[in-house]
Amino acid sequence: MTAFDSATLGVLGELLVNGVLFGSMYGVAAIGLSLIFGTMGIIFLAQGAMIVLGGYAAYWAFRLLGLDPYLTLVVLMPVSLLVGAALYQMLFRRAAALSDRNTTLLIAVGLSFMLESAMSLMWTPDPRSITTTYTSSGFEIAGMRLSVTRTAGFLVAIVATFVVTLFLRRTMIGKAVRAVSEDMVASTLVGISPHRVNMVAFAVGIALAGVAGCTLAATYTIDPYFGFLLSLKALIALALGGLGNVGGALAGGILLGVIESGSSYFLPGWGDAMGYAAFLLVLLFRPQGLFVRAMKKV
Amino acid sequence: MAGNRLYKSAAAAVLALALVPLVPGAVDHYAFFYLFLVFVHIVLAQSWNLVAGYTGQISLAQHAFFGVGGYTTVLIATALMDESGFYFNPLLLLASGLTAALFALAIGYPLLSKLAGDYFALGTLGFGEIIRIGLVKGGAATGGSAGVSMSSEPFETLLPHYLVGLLLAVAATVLVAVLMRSRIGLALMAIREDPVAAAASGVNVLRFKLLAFAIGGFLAGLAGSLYAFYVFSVSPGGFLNLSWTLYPILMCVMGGNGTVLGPVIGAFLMTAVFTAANIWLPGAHPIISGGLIIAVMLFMPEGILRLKAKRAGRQPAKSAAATPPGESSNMQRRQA
Amino acid sequence: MKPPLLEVRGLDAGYGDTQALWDVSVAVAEGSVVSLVGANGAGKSTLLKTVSGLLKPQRGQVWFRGRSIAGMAPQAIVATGLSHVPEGRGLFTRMTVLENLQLGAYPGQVRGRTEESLARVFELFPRLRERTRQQAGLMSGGEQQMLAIGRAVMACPSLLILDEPSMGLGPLVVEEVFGLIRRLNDSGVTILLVEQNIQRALQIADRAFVLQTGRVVMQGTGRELLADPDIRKAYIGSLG
Amino acid sequence: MKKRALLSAMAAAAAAALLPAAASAAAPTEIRIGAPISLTGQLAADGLDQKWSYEQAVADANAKGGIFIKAANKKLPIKLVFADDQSDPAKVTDAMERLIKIEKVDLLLSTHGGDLNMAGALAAEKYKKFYMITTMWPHMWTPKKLKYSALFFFDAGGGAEVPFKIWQTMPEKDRPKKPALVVEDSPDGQGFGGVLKDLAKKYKVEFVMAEPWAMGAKDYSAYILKMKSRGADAVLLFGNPVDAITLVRQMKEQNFSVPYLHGWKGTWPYEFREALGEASDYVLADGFWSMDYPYPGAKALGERYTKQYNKSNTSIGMFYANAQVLLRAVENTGSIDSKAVRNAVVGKEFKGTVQGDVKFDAAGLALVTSTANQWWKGRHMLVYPAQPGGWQLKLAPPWDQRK
Repeated sequence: MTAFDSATLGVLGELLVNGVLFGSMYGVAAIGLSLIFGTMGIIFLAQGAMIVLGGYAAYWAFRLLGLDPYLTLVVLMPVSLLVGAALYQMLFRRAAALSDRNTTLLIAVGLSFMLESAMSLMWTPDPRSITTTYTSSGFEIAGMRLSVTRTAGFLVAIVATFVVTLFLRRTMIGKAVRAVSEDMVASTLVGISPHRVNMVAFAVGIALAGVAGCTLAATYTIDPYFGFLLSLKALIALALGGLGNVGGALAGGILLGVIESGSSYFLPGWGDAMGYAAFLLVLLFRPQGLFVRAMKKV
Repeated sequence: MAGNRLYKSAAAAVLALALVPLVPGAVDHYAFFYLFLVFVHIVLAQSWNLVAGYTGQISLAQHAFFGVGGYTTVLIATALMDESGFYFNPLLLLASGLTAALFALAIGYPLLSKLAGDYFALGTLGFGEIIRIGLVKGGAATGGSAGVSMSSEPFETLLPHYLVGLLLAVAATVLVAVLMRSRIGLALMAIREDPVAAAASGVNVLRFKLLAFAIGGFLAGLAGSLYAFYVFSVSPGGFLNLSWTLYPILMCVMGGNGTVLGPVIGAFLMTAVFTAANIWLPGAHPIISGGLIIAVMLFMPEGILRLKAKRAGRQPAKSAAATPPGESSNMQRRQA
Repeated sequence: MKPPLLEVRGLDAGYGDTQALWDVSVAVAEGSVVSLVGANGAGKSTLLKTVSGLLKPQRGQVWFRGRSIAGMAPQAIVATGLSHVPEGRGLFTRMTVLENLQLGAYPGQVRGRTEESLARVFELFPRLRERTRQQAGLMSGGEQQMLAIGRAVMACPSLLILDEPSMGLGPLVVEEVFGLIRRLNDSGVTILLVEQNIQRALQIADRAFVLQTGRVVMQGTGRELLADPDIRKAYIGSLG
Repeated sequence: MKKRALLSAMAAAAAAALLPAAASAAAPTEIRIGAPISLTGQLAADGLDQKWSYEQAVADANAKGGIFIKAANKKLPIKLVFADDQSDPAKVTDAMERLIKIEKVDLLLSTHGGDLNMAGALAAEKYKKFYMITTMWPHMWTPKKLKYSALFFFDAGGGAEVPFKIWQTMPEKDRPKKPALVVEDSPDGQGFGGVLKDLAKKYKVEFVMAEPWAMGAKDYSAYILKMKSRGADAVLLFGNPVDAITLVRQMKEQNFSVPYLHGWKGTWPYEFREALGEASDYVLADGFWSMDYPYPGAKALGERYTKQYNKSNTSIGMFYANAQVLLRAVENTGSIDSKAVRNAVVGKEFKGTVQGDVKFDAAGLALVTSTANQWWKGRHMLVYPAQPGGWQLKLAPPWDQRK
């Protein structure tokens, strides 16, 4: 069934483009994870649940106020920055100071359980979708058919990556985030307070979850329990790109999207397995991630 | 010795637990099932404790070994044994543990020789998922995503499960205790403190890490087998569920990671909390469980046993469990 | 007499449960170069880390510019004018030279003077000026050491703590580093130095302390210690 | 046992905490029925519908004064209790333990889905409590020859045969020649997909593609591109609503339309319509049940649901009927003994449930007629079984030619 017929070759390009557009969603999720992991070493498994929460915000804004999800995105960003800062202060401030990784891992898991359950209780476990005029429409470009919302999601991902990169490279606090990610001890010796930096990194990470949530809800159907799977995928994307590396995280997400979409074509049903296999191969043979060298220049 | 009294109490507790079935009506009481569940959790928690608590390698694949153990049991039972006459079989239990240990060796070798710390944790997570997908896609051999089931007809009471569970829980705990007093344990702890120094002083780091990982896999496989004997059916959704890794971690960390009795206490308490939340708040219990996990991690991240030790003015049992090598532990602690 | 710039009194410190320093007292006069010498594991780095706040003292006092800094967080201590260049330099290797220097002026008190400080650093280390956009990790060892010191200078410290600045460097580069330390000191920066090259360390020092298994066993001017036969035998050997 | 060690104290405390409020008396004072339900987790949306339906059936029976039980010599009220199985097959047994040992239930109603119900049925077998199952493929249940359960569901064969039967009624030129099959990689999806493939052979139809997707997948471009490139003219899909919505949305985005799109499990819910809007028109959906059935209570039940949740549903009737069967069996035998109740189910016929007349065979299996509805302007139009003068199947034009 996997034989190459002529049509197969014809669709390869489309497959690739679709994988890229689709993977950018993993990428945005992975950037958030990357910031949080880079500074605090926290494997934040609740990122997926936070994204779904952002998705619900977009859904309710649309349903109750008629707000377009991309407009909600703009409003949600400052809100989720605050939420992120508060989460850090409440849940991770103490634990980030411990070097025992289990503690923060479990807090993230506990948070994820709570969020899933709370969303399910408050808003029922029914799947929710936003249906706008442009939902499930596509457009033709260079003979290829692209989804409007996915393309929008991709553009949002690119912009988000660009903004975060700018923040990390141009602002002093952004540089401090990078410094803490690389060497926490040396950072304190130049006068950086790790707590402030951690809080900022966490806030930005959660803001990205808000962004990802809005594009997710604009494109897909959400339910309270989707988050955990998304966290795992984002983790893979992160490892593909290199732990604690923003541009790499986006690239890793896109690569994962391409792998999944490609292997769904050639090995239907094995898409997830291929993703994990790529993840393991990279961990074993290139643990610094696939895109680290490229990032080093600049 | 500081711990002596604790060990005596533990021995008395084991005796008491062994006598529980003699209490009239006990076997049919829900609490009896609760205890059985605790035993399964103890075995799993000790398996994780051995790998992570003592060698500092955080494994996120214990659910995969649990699942492999369960699948081995049911697959062999349905394939080779007469369905109607079959019940608990020590050989099958052992075979399930060993199969899981083999998987652990196969996974552990590439991972442990290449990765440490978070990368190792992520690697185990990836392998666990691949095993799960392999079972889903296994077709007739593994029953696909529906899994495989055996006849539950031989079941009469929970008593044999209870006794085997108690035996395994005690054996796992004693194994961890004995191992840690042996030269192997010494080597493992040396590795946890400082793998470079351990290697320099002639310890074959990889071999010992692998040994701990394989024994951990063996114990998880036993737990899976025992649970399969109780459920009579295995499926990827039920047995390859990440909660079989996360709960033991929680129990270990709560009770005191890298201590012999910490995971035991953790298993008793956490299972009680989960069960109680499930009984009284069906539908909302993950909120309670999740909140509790967070509260425990925030307010006693070092676990109950260590907390007690501190209160009593004793030095905590060398808290290096919380400070993996290469980390500037003091630095990080002072921010708190 | 003026009180010393830095004074450590009766300090016990260590890592976790293990104690590495026992009742250590050290004073550093303003404008001087002070060296700490001793064998590996004598507690020199532990002392520096405790002074700069990376370790919490178990007992004892640390006074800097007339203020008790014992137990303060390192980022707060930097802001008081005490900069520590740790062993291994602690550079942000994935960041550029310029970014490293900018981060050196992170504390609020000095951030406004970043341009001024940059000019000063470039004057001290002309080579860094040419490499502002280079990634720090890709420079040579000597350049990295310069950058580490330069970054510490960015905080306009009155006391600069250097832990093994010559480690892993070739002899010529070592000379350069010591020349720099001299110049920095001449420009008014007090220096507290730990150095494996004991001869160099004592030559440059106005005053030196000898640590052995966590205790100060001897102190004096650099010249006195350099002349001490025990010291020569124990640390300098046949070098002469 | 005088020595109260730390652990035994803990165990005792736990035991005390878990003691049920009251021990059951000799003569029953109520009929206790338990159900493990997916209140949390992936299947919770289905689980809550199931819970609601069971509650309605029990409330309706209680409104009639309960059920006469010989041992009590009077009508007894029915008490329905639930335990959360967390959508996890390994936790179903845990839920069963709670229901049987704490809640002391006499009889059980099932949870949802094949692997969960298998675990539930095996646990029921262990404790010799009757477990009245719905939503589990007969081919999973029948070979086990279970003595304490009965199954009320459509068999995959019957359900899967629907599209082939519909196609036979179509004029030759409209009949799909190149159907494609996509299923979720779950026990139900694998089982149903297998049956569809077997049936295709029987009806001499060849699938141009037959592939599974991993549950929760968000990118179906590979499947769509393949269907497109192979010129598929019909799509049969089995999967949960979230995945089905995503798949159909992406078909539209890719401008790929088939005249005949028939879905199981995922295309019937109201959420499918909500997510796709007009794009849901022409899509066929399976149904366990329909509120348009002419059976007693069907319409009222559907209206009650719509009133409460402001949407329609095509599965509640089957859950409701499942409970109806159990309650009728209790009534018929006048006992709450598991063996007696099972005997009152096996080989018996239950007339006039909301699902019509339900007849169990000697093994304890009753098959439901599977229906097919076509979405039209937000409503389910019954296509199969065809009703005289009823709705005529409409084949979908390409996306850009729809209004």
